[in-house]
Amino acid sequence: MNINEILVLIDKLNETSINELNLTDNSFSLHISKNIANTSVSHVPEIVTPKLTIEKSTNDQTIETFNEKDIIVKSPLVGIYYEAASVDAKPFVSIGQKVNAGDVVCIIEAMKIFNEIKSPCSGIVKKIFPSNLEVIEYDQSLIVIGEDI
Amino acid sequence: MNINEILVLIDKLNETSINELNLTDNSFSLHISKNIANTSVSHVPEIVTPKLTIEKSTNDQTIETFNEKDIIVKSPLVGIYYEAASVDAKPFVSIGQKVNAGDVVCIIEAMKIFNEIKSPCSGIVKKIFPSNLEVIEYDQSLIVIGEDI
Amino acid sequence: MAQIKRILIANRGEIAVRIIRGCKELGIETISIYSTADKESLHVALADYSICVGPGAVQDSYLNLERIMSAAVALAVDAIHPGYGFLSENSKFAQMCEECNIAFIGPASNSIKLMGNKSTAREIMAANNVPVIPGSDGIVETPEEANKIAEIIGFPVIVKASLGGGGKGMRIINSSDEMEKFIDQARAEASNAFGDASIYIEKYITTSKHIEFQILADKYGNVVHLNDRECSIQRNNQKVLEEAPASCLDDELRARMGHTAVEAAKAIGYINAGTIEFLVDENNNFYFMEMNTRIQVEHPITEMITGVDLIKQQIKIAEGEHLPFIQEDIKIHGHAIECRINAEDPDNNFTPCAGLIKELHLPGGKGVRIDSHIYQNYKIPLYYDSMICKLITWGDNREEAISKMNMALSEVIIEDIKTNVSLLQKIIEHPDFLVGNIDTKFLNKIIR
Amino acid sequence: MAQIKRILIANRGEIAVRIIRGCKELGIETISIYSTADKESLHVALADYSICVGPGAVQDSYLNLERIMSAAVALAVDAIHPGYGFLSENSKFAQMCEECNIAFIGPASNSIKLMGNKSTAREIMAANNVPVIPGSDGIVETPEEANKIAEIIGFPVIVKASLGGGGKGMRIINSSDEMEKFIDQARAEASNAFGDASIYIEKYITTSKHIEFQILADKYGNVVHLNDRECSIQRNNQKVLEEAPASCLDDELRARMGHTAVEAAKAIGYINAGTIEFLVDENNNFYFMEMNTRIQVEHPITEMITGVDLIKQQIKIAEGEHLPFIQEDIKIHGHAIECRINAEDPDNNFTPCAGLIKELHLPGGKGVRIDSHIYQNYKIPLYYDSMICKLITWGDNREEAISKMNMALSEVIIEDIKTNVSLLQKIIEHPDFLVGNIDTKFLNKIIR
Repeated sequence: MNINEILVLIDKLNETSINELNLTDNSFSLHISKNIANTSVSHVPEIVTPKLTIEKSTNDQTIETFNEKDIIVKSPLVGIYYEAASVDAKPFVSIGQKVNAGDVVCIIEAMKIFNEIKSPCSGIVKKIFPSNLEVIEYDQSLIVIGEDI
Repeated sequence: MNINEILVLIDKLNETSINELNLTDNSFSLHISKNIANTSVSHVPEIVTPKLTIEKSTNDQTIETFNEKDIIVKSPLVGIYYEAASVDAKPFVSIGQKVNAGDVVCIIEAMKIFNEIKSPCSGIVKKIFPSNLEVIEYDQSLIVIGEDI
Repeated sequence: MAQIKRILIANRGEIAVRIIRGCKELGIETISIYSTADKESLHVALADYSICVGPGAVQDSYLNLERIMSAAVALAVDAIHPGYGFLSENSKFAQMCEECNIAFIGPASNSIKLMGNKSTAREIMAANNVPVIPGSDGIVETPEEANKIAEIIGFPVIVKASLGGGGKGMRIINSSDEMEKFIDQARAEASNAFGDASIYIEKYITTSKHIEFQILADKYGNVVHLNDRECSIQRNNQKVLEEAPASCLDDELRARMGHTAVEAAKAIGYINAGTIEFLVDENNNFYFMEMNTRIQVEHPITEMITGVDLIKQQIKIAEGEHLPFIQEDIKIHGHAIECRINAEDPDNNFTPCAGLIKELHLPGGKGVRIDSHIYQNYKIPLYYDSMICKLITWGDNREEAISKMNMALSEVIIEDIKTNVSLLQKIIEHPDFLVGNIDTKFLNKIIR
Repeated sequence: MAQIKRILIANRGEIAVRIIRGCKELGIETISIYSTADKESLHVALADYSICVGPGAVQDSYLNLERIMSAAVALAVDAIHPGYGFLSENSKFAQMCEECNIAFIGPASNSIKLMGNKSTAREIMAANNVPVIPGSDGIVETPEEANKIAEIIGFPVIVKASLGGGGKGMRIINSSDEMEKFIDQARAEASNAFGDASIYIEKYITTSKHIEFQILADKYGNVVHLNDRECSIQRNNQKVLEEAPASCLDDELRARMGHTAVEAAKAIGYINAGTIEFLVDENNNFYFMEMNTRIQVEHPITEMITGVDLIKQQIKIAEGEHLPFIQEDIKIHGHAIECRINAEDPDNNFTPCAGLIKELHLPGGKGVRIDSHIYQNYKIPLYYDSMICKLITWGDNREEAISKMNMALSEVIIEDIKTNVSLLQKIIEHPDFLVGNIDTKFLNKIIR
């Protein structure tokens, strides 16, 4: 398989709803995968919104597994979830990390505006719900912050 | 498998509801996968509520005011209730009257046939539900016979 | 006849509800009959008055002539609407109505009797130039006689009970060897089911469509047909999905069959609504199969494409009104499909299921019609037909009616009742169905 | 434009359900938006996907342009259907769609803007030979100017806000003494309600009917009207019951008004579905009142009498299809009536009521159409419009449509919600209504 053929395959994945391709041919192997929440208006990807549902119970159920004193940070807007400030940057938070009130925990992009979501309290990050680039709805649970013991 | 064949497969997956394809041919292997949009079926929540009905069963309500041992004679047919054998005759039964098993308590006329309704037991007539010449439905309460004390 | 002021509806379920609605529009008082098992049924709630006529078992309630007539007389009704099934094709019941001076909303008892005997009906039709399937002239007495006829018309042949219906007393016979055995079986079954062992014989047509024509006839000899319905999609002789008009008929054939249907009705001086069922073979030859002397389950699709209210017309005909239209006034507008939603288990050979409807959502909106007696918290009783809802869609053309049905079926929620909705969806999405390539064997092919 | 594959419905309630059904028929993916108060709403359950855009209050959810656009962009929809109300006549929203390359299923933002300003609309129509009510040429600045005009056209006159709607910023003025005071009031109200104190003046027509014409226009200059709707039965400028066609129009007047409606739409190069509202006085003079640049609540009655699916047509027009018919193809079949069933307390000045629907039965059958989002156990939220169900009936003629509506209303059970059903029954049975003797004052007379 030559470079041009690979380019053709990349274009193909980009245009279609195919997200992943693995190819092995003797010692040659190729893996192509697509960033699924990459929503430039020029093409129409399949919706990837695991939490875009009316299973109202998801949040409530998960809450039960956490401590009563845990704080769940919910989305105040509708948009796309960014776990880090840029592709190369480290995520704002990771599980087990300590955060202080006012620390940025993620970014939600709405209409090209990048909105920093800040922690309402200090504590330890116990859970991060969304995946990077996921579409987030209003009131969706983002992060659980537990007591700093 | 050449590049064109792979492109055909990608198009096929894109157009159809197939999400994944794995192919192995000797040393050649190919894997294509598509992201499945998350669909959720919501159910109308369920709460038990009263029945939709306008058929109020006066019978059942009245029954409760009587003794457990009281016998309620119900209509085995549909027709017109006659309290007496003829216009001039005395009613078959009146309240407080003693009846014996097999005594005629009323007549129900169905299709010009006069059906004698007989008491299934002996006792005292405690209540007579229908008025003379009333239309009687199946299973309608006619007469309550109480214990002869 | 004078105007009808009070009607007793000798039926239950969706058709009782349908009749009550028609009566209300006409300002006619309605009386429902019900069994103790149907106390909570919608037809009881919607009627002006209702009367319990017996316990759940049909022979003691909805099939009990005496009790129903007694209720009708005691409540001084002007007319009885029998709906379909139950006593609707019972000529004795119609005759009792005639004797009691109560209008039976349907044909004269004599018409019911004539058409109820399938071999008599066949003879009458043949005598009036209505094509019938080649077969015996009336009843067949011996296997020898049957074999002689079969040799002329060719095997396979089908033996049918004269008073038959629902597949009982029927046998398909492929060669003369089988004749004696199968005739004996058919006779025994007919005798058991209908109290009459008479049988007759017809050529068995393997590939066929079931096409029926709705007719309306007033008391003055005016007969009009309201076009056709395609009813080939059946399971065990039970219709599952019907459409109007039939996509396999062209204008010429439709006109010819419609004319024949009208002639068939005229041949017996028929009055009120009726249906002539035809069998259409691969070469577009059509044959009279039978006449149903009552309103049909699938009447709504005819209402959708013609605009005519069949129930109201039935009542008006019984009142002695003239038909308000002639044949030329009847036009076909668009296309309609009916799906019969049954409470039955598709994973268990479609056994009927009873039970409580805990959640209910039925579709609505443009071109969607629901004829049903169910509601949330209604308990489907054990005793009766498993059909709980007729879902009807209308579109400008067949494609639109189909896509609308697809949409509508996808909305249906009837919990926790097992229904045939998934089967209906399978039909609606089937490539053969989409191109109209259906015959009476279609559904069996899908289910297998 | 290419085929639309995915639509976001920027609305809720029955119209969202109606749009979802249309999309499903066309094989288009649907995305519902909802507020936290609408989690259990039917439009959420029926859509392919749904996304919560904010809390119950409308300004933070259904009226929140940014959040809705953000959802539309993130979910890569091809088009947005705005329904009626909410953002449907918000030209800024339409413009944002245009900028984001998302098809707004409705007219161009510029058309919304032009027709949204009532005095501008009036000027454009007058300039295009569409009759408008005699009055000022555009905005009136001073009471003196107003009095001068009033002297020419004669008292009473009505002062209206340029950006008005819903009765706000309106005053009826009977003599020149009242002019200054009422103009000041109207200006203050207009400024508060619409952020613009501009007003204009018109002759006040005391006895009038409200007749509107549905139009459809494609992107190629083809404009067709789908006849008229009679919408005079209103309470506080809110329509309660509508019929099509209007019984007060004869063929000649209908054709003339329809032609005018088409000319009005053409005057502004209008595209998609729209409604031209006319006021018709006692002498059958008609005047342009305003244009609604969206689908109307009462669109089903037009669908019933013409057979045209307006929602599907809206989508097809947005896709760049040509209208599939010309004016001559549009015929009127029968008569349709719509009743708006509202959750409101008739004994308490029709205050909207929220609450749990514990029991629900809605009518069905021939000629009955339900457009609704309610179901048994649905809790009507506090935040939104009190209309919970549109009950539509169709008949061969007005009498039949009325008797069907009577029947249908008698079946409605919505427990324990207070509704206006008894008022609707009162209208349907009113002697003046039965003979078609209705105008915009009819309902107030009944309620008093």
